[in-house]
Amino acid sequence: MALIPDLAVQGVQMLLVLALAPLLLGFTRKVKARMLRRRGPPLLQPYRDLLRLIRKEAVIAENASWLFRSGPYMIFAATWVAAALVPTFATGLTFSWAADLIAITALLGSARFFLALVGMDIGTSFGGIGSSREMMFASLAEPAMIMIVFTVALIAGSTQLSTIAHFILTNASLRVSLGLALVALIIVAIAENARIPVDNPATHLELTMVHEAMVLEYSGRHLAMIELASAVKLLLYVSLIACIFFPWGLAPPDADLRAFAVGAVSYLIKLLVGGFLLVLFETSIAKMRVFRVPDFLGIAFMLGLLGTLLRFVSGSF
Amino acid sequence: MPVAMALTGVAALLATSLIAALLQRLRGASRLVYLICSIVCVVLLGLACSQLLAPAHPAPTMALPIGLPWIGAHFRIDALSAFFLLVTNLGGAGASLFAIGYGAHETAPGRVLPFYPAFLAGMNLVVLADDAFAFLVAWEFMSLSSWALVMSHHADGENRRAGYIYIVMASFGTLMLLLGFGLLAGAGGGYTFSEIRSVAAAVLPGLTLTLVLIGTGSKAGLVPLHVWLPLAHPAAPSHVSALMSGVMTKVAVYGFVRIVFDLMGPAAWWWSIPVIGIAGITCVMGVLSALMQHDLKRLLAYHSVENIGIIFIGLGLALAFSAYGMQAPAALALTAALFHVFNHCLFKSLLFFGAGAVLNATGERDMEHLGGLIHNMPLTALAFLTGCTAISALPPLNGFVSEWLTFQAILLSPALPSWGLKLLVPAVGAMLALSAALAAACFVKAFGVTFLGRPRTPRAAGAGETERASLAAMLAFALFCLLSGLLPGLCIDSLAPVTHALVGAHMPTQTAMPWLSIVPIAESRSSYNGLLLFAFIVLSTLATIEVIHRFASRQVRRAPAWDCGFPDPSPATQYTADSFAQPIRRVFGSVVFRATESIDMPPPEDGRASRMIVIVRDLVWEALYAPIAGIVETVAERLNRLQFLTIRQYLSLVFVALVGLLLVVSIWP
Amino acid sequence: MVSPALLNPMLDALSAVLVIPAAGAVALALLPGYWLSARLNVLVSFATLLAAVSMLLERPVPGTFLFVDDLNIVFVVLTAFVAFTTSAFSASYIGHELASGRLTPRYLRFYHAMYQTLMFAMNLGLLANNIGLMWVAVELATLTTVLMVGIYRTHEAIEAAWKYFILGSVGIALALFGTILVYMAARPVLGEGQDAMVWTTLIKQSSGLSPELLNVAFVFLMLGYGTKVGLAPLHAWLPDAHAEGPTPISAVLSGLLLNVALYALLRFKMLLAGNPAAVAPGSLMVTMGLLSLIFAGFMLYRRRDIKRMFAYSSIEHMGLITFAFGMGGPLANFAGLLHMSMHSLTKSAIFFAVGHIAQAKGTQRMAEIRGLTESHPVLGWGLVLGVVAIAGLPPLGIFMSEFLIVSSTFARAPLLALLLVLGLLIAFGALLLRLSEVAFGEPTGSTAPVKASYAPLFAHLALVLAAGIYLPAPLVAWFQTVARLLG
Amino acid sequence: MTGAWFDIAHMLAGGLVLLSLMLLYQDRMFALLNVFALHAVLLSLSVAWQAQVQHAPHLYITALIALVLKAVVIPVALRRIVVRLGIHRTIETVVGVGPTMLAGMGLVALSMVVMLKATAQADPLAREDLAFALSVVLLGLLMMVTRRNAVSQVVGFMSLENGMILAATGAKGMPLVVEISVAFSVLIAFIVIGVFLFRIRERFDSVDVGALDAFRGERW
Repeated sequence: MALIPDLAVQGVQMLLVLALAPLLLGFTRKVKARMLRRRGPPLLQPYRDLLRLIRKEAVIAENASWLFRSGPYMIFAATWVAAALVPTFATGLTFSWAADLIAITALLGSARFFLALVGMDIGTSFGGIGSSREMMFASLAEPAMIMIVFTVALIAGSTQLSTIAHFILTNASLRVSLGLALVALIIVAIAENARIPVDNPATHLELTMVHEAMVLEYSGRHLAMIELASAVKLLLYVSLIACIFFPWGLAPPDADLRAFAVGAVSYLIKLLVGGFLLVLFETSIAKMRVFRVPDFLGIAFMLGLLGTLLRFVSGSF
Repeated sequence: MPVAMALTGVAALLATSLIAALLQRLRGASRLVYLICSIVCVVLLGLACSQLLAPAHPAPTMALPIGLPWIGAHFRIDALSAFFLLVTNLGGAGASLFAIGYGAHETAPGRVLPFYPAFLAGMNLVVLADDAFAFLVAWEFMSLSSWALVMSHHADGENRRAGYIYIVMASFGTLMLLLGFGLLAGAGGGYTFSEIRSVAAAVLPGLTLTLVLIGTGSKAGLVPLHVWLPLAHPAAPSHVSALMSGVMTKVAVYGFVRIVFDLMGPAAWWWSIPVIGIAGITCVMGVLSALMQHDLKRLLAYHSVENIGIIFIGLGLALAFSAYGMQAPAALALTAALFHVFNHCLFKSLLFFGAGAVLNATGERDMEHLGGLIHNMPLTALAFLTGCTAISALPPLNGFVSEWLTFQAILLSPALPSWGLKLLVPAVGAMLALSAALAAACFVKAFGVTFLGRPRTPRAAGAGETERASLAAMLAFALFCLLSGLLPGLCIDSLAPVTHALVGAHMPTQTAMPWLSIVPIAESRSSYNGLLLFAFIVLSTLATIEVIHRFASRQVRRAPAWDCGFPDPSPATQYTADSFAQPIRRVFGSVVFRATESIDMPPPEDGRASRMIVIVRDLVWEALYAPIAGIVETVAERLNRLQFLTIRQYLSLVFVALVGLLLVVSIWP
Repeated sequence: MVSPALLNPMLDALSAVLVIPAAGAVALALLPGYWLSARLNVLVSFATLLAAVSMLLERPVPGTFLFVDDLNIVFVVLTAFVAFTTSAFSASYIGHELASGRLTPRYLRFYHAMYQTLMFAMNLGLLANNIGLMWVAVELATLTTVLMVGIYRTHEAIEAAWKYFILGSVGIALALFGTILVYMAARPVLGEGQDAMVWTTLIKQSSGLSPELLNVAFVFLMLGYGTKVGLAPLHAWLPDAHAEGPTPISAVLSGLLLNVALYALLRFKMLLAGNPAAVAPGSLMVTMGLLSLIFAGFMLYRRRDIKRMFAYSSIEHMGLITFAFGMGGPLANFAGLLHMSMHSLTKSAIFFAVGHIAQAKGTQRMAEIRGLTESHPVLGWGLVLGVVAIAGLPPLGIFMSEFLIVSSTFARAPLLALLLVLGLLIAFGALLLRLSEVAFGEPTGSTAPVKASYAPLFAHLALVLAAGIYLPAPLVAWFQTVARLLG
Repeated sequence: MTGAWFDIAHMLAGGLVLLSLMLLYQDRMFALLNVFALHAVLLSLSVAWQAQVQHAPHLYITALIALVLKAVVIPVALRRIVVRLGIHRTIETVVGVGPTMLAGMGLVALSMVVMLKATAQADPLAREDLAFALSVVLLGLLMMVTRRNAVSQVVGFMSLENGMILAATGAKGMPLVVEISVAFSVLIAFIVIGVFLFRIRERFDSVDVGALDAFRGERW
């Protein structure tokens, strides 16, 4: 296939995720507000916030190290690249084989690794709380994710997202293990994006915050980078679920523009549905105590392991 | 004649240790010794590379008229030995280079210098040996010299205890190996490896496998034989710890591979089950124990246990695959294991170097007394951070690649017909995933508490950057970590002859792949391209920075930490290592370590501070080793009464023996 | 009737090995002054060594009383060598004893005379071609050592000597009864008189002797000479005799006298091995060897006196050697011989070191000896090396023999090998535990440098190291022939 | 040889066994010494008889040594020791006389079985002799084991050694018998001197183990 258009498509994809991420965030906030009988912020509020943050000067603690200043960019970049590797509207992108699902998971892992580190850099107790809890969640969420990957990979016979999507498209059939994987993935997604019931993105109440505690010391452009990164991460997970479990409408490799358009539209729809369901879920339950989260994530881990076992035992599940 | 060259190198090392024994008093002796060591190691490294990249057929051998008289000492460099020779001397060279700077601070050089080259020589000899006797001599010599190094700071009773446990475990392992070789060689005493190979199938393979697993596992640190490791590795000077953790454990892996894959003949499927099972448990136990530590070097040592587990998972899978004749997957699994051997040698040495540098700069190993070192030791911090990222299996560094390969191998294992494996492998895969995630947590803790935050003690505050030579070693290894992460194809291809010799196949040539990405089986199935990923990340980072700094603000204001409005001046309020691990301890520790937390809250009137007591127990020690020690103690005590009998009672012993024997004779047919 | 063979006018090497120490004993008994006598002692021992070595070159013809064959020449040369180095050690050791007033010049003269008498007795026992003569020689050796063990005249010393004396006498008596029984067994075949007790003729006719009688005889011989070897449960005299006597004597006891007794045992084992109908002596030796090994291993843990500890380690190694010879077969026998020579060298070296250490620290209690490598580096590292060697770590010689014993046993009798390994591990643990206390840690006691000649110590260790790395071919061939002799 | 010769030798040897049993039975010092003297006399008789039978004149020397040393000198010496140690009233046996006697019987039986089984083809005189000798040896050992007192143990050892001499002389034409008996006498002399010099009374079997610990140089 010709290199230039492929690169172009890849570039479009990267910009697309960057552009859509705040929108998804705004959408969820809006819907949430509506559900709580509030008017809520306008849909584009996240963009405004980001712009303002970027323009502001960055206030940094005296004892911040170079890691603290370069952290946000690395985190953002890692997340962005990971998101760019997940097929959104088209499969078989040029660089999609640069990293398979495991690698994408690990990329998010490195983003979290640095997030946790910068949380500890200033040496405040809040940063410590945030990092240690984040790593505790991660120590369960990541293996759960790997188990999900196993299940899916064993079904599709590949860890390449494009191949998986293609496989699901071509011979779609309800599978127990796939269902398990879906539930597990949703749980992991909620935990990873610091949503209710695991964490509350809106709170700054000391004892409950996890993600917010890590980024407490950030301001200005650095904070903007981190906010954007988390927005992209949310988008990533939604599109990941969409790509693995609802790959319909994805444009096949070397497709024409019409297919791309179809893909884009269907992707947009998927995003909205996903965001809506997320909000629905969030508003319907309350946040849980920190030490009940492991049980929550443990469920995901067990489901993933179960799915993998079933696949190992027989191909028919 | 490569073998002769290698042996010359070894001889040079031994000579160096003699010289060191004589010249230890001299000023600059340590620089000289370490310089010689690093040069010799580099030479051997080159030799190993040449042998690995262009293996001679048949493998060059050499026999010296020493050792067992009627056998002599045989040495051989085939692909496998070449690879491990490479690993050994890579680690050796790095450690020696590091020690050129580090060794200057040694308080008792006379107890380190003579044994350090001997230790290197011993490890090289193990890899070179081609008959059972030479192998065991080298093996035990390695243990002996490292024991001397562990004992180098003997004033501390803890170190003496560590050394004692170490040497006992080591010789226990050696005796097990000895028995194993006894089985392999048979009553005839055919001790050369070629003779052992020529025997079609091992007698009592189960027993042999057990013995070998115990023998090599006790040196590599498989649970539950790992107890000596977290004691002994930290006790030694840091560059030696780096060697012990980064290289000696790999030599143990070599022993296992050599015997099980090479000498024991065709594998049976059930061999893999104990290996994989123990390996999985080792992973989790190792990393969890590491998380519980607040002594930096002990944390690293425990973490070696975890990595050994990962390596043995790969080896076990390779055994299973090759037992069922699935050569390509076997090659994949074996490659994963060996590549991880290489990687672990790199980043574990690097991390121990870092720990050593910190130890030199602050005189502290306890993380609770450190913190904020990133400001005074930026380069060390950078190198250490690279090591942490690599060992936590994060892309784009090398640790991730080998673990990724291991995952790919696991994903191939449903094809295995055995039901036991069908159930075992996914469970172990889960353990691997779990330990990978925990490793990340562990090294966030290690780096965050040691280098980030505010200094917890004046010594930490007053730290300075370490010597140039040491820095060079660390940065070089960091660079290697990055490179082998970006260009894994090269390493994988250079492993091809090894896997080909052991399991009869090798992975597809990676350097032929487009864009230098690695593809274990087929691109549609799975592929990974570290280089591209790295380029991506770097580019997008730069782009973002560029954009923001150009079109948005770039000014910075320094201010006191915000900390939700009430910042606390005292660094004591920071999260400590223990408190960082507390959530995980509550999740896992209560099961694995019977960890209990109790808070001692004084009544209102008395002024003492309230304390939190955390008790973490080592169940392996309590369940396995303490009873054995107890038994020996009691038996010794009971028998000891025989020392205090009277002559008449001794006579009656003789009398009873006589009468008893006479009775036997009289009733003898 | 011994005399004619000794006062043989033509002084061939054979009688020289006996006459030189005998004459030396007389001279030393007459000679006053310790400086001179110590030197003379060394000189005489050296002359004996020369004579012994000369026997390697040309074998004297076997007589009715004395003879030399491949087996006993190993022992003779070894004995002469260790005796020589030990005399050199004692020359530097005894001076201090005299200075510290533990010994008076009178006792010293007695000591030197007895030393040579002991050498004479041991050489006689080794070279005797007549089992009766061998018995007499061993008894003589026992008596002399008894006298030397008690030489300090302390309560402990006398008690140890007395215990040694009584147990030794009983053992000797049992051995005699065994000897008589052998004669009885041989008489019908070889007729009355000399021949029935002459070794060379006995071994020729071994297949014809009455097996039942031989069995009974071997029981007595095993217990009799086994007492001297120090096999459990007949070992009781050994630790105290080592601990309370002068250190050179401990070295000689461990390094040589035990070997002589073992040699006697081996002779009779060959006799039984030559007789198909007789019960195989191996099983008995294996049992007692294993018993001693494990028992001594456990006993090592509770020791507080450094010399007594190494005495127990001698029991352990004697057990191991007996085990090896009991297993038989070319490999095991070779290993047994090798182990025996290595043990003699190493153990005597250890006692050299221990002697100087005890003098430097003024105590034998390990609790009061700490951090030797700090306070007395040369001695300390010497001790470390010795213990490492005796514990069977490479590259020192004992590792090779243990390697051969264990691996060859495991192929033939796995269970026995496991027990063997168990015993070795137990002993190893105990030795290293004590070593890491004594040689390392904060030094205690006096750190005053000792004036001592380290030559004997390091000569032995160097030999052991060399043997561990490279065994010269002729030695190997020779050991192999002996191993074949032992069947 | 004729039956009479044989019977006499037989009778003498048997007498020795009987006396050994009597030694076991004695519980008074002086009586013990007397019985032992008798033992020695009987031994010298049997040795002399063997010399006669075997036409081996050198055995007379052995007989003489036995007579002079064991029947006269040593008993006298021991008597003096007993007196000066003041132990002529006491004999502390470890187990009672009854069991000891039973054990003695058992030992005699055992030695009979062993010897007669082992020496099937040897000539009868030698067989009987050996069997008796072995039982004397075992009884002597038993005595050493069951007596606490140094002197009585010396006696036990000497009776054991008598058994040796009996066996040695019984073994027809055995060389070095004289040397051996001389060597043994030296041994005995040493023991007696030892007892005499070092006042060894309880050293054989100190009742108080604490004292022994000191001697072992352990447990300070």
